Amino acid sequence: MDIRDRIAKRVAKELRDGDVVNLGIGLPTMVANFIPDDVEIHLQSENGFIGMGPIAGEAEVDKDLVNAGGIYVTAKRGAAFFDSTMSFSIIRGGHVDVTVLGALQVDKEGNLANWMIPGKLVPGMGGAMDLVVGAKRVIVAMEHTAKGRAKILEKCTLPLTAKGEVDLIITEMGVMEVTQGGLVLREIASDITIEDIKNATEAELIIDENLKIMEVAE
Amino acid sequence: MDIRDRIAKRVAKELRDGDVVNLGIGLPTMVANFIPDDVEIHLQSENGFIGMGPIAGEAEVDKDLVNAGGIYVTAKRGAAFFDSTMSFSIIRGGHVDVTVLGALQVDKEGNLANWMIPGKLVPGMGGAMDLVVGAKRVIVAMEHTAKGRAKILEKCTLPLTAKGEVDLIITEMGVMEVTQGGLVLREIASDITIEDIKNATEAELIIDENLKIMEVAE
Amino acid sequence: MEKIISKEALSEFLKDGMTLMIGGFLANGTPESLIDFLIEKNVKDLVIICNDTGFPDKGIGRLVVNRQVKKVITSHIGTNSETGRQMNAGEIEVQLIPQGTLVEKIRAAGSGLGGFLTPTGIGTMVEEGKEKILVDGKTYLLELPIKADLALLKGSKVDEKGNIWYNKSTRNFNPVMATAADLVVVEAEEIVKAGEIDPSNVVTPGIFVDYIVKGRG
Amino acid sequence: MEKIISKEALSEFLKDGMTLMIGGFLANGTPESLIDFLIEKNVKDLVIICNDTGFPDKGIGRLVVNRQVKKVITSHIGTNSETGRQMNAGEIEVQLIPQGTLVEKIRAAGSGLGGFLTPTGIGTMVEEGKEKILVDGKTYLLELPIKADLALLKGSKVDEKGNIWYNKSTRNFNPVMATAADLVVVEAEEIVKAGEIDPSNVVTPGIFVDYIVKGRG
Repeated sequence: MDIRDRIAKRVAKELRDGDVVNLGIGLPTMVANFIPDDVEIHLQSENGFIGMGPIAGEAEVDKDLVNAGGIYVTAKRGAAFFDSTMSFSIIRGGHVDVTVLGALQVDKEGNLANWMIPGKLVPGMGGAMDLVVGAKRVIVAMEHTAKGRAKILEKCTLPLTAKGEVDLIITEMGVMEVTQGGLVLREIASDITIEDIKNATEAELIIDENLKIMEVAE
Repeated sequence: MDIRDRIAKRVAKELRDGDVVNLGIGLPTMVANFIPDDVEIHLQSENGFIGMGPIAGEAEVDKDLVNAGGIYVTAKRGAAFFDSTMSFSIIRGGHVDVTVLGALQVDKEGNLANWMIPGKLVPGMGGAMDLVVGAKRVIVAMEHTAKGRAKILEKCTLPLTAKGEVDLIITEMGVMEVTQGGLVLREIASDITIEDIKNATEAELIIDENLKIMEVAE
Repeated sequence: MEKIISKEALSEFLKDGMTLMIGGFLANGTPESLIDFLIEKNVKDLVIICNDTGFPDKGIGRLVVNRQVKKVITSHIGTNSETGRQMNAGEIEVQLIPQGTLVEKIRAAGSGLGGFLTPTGIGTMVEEGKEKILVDGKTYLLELPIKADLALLKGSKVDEKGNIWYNKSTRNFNPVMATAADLVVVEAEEIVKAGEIDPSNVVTPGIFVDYIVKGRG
Repeated sequence: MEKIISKEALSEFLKDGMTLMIGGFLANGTPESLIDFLIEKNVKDLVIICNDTGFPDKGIGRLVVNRQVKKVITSHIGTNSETGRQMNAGEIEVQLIPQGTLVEKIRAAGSGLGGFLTPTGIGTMVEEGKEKILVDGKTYLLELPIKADLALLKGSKVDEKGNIWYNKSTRNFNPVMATAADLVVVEAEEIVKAGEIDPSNVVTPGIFVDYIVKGRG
């Protein structure tokens, strides 16, 4: 199983029946592929609807229906469209149960940096700042390192998206929870050691005394 | 012609083609009866629509369609319904060209009191405070005195609805404009003297050098 | 998740002293069946946030007449003489708020805003005790959010997922109240299948609605 | 008042250096015909308020590529590399604002509010230079209204009175922009007679719309 699929699959286990969920572009979008049939989640698309379905097949393309990445998608039965004010009332108002986003950096205090690299990459924050502040639960889903460099840090160095809002970090190496006491490793991938993940993480990892093996089996 | 009809008729002359207008309950509502056929105005009802038509006849009553006074009304072709947030975005946002309201008291600085008499009558302000602050032009339409007591004062004594927002006062005796310099009598009814209106008005009246006869002829 | 329930199933959520938002404008768009149920259960000491207190025999006024209300937070009580009488007798607390400010306070709560600046009320009793903020040479009042434990709404058409469509002037405060309460119950004039309301015409998305009760019609 | 006009009649309203709001989200719901016209007339030094700068060949991005834009006030420029290139070369000014804050700033302007308090951006670069206000133990940023000289919208169905209905995800920023500009022009995919849009389904009331132009479809 592809690394990214593994991460997405593990994230999917965090979603509960009835949850309103916003999935960021890229890896987070893949989470939708792993939601069990008996769990109904409501995907919110910040450009203005709830009840997003899969990417549109060629025959399903509707020029008036795109997701927040500008991709033609479908809408489920019972979907609802709205304008951007309502979209962010939903987001900032605490009506999104879970948001899943990628990160350039995340740190042990739950700070997140995912919107710019000064002098290099300045795409803008889009709706990310509102989502991270407003969602009840913020899950960072990403590959553990970038070209061998740690992304889970003692303290983010890039401009922040939000301060202290991240709840959970899920990578191919493990599941880490941001707590008052620090970053706690709750689950670890079956094919690595605690030493491996510590080496790949700049932030100090507190090892849960009930540390579990991360369920990513196919 | 009834005094109240005379006032309403004179107010109607202030409305321009295309104006968005909110008419208060009572006398102001009667203004709608005197709008010339070649002038199209858009009546806003603060409970949530634009394009209000006349009171519903018995056969026209729709239980889902009332005005801000709770009376069954009709909607014109091309009307639009909205919720209360939009209704007050329209009102407070300066999208209402003219609001016409009654007054308990109004003064030469354009202060208006029309929502309570302490210890006696406390109906609440409803949407009046927002209307008076938000409308581009505020016209007070009322009988000149109440049981012989002046209502147009040097300074309102009742709790204010809004401060310095009234533009024009129209009564059966005349038309008065609130200006930086004071209250200017622009028009006077044909059947009274300047002395008469001065006697019925507590506020100092500045007589317009081009004082006209108020057009209320049938 | 099944959202359509009987009125009786709401009993567990009703508590004396709770704060309610109830939709409607002079009883137009007010959930009368849900009010019937509040009267039947005789919940007491309610704090009610609403546009107005309706009429003695219609809308929210019925709860006032039945003496179930400790406090109303509202813009207008003039159509229900019983509210005024109880207020003057010290039996009910009435907090009057300009209508546009009231609806915006509810919206702020539902939208995660900490407050907003409005020109409404400047120079009047409404400004008492409130912070004033100067922006671009103009003075505004800082108004704060207001939320409720339970919102009771009325929808003209409600689908089984809770999506609501409101007919004509019945919309008023209903959509905004749907966003600002811990629990949201809608009384449906008509319940339809998911998808029967065109998704582009849904006013209140179903995610805001916890339960749907069929109205008495 | 006749609101339906030809594009050409808009010429008198276009001025170099003016501030525009343009609806759409990644070119979905963006008035492409009106953008055609801005390009044809080659108005310069525009300040554009928009969700994003679209793509180089689609939506607002076309104005950037054609070098008509002095400044963009937006939440995202990542899908149009030309915006980033001009920014790095000092040829265009880019002001980035969180999407929810941007839409709310526009709403505040259209709704007569002096500002609002949002938690978004606290502890980030976004808070620089802004007043912080503490409410109930939580810190918020005071964000101020933003308005435009001209708003260009796209409507799926527009009736002759200017009432607009938007299909699916094309709605986005269009309705709020309709409230916050001195002049509002909508590009209609389809123009219908007054009354053909059910009054309960109108999203943007016609009073906000000054002119209607038929789109190229």
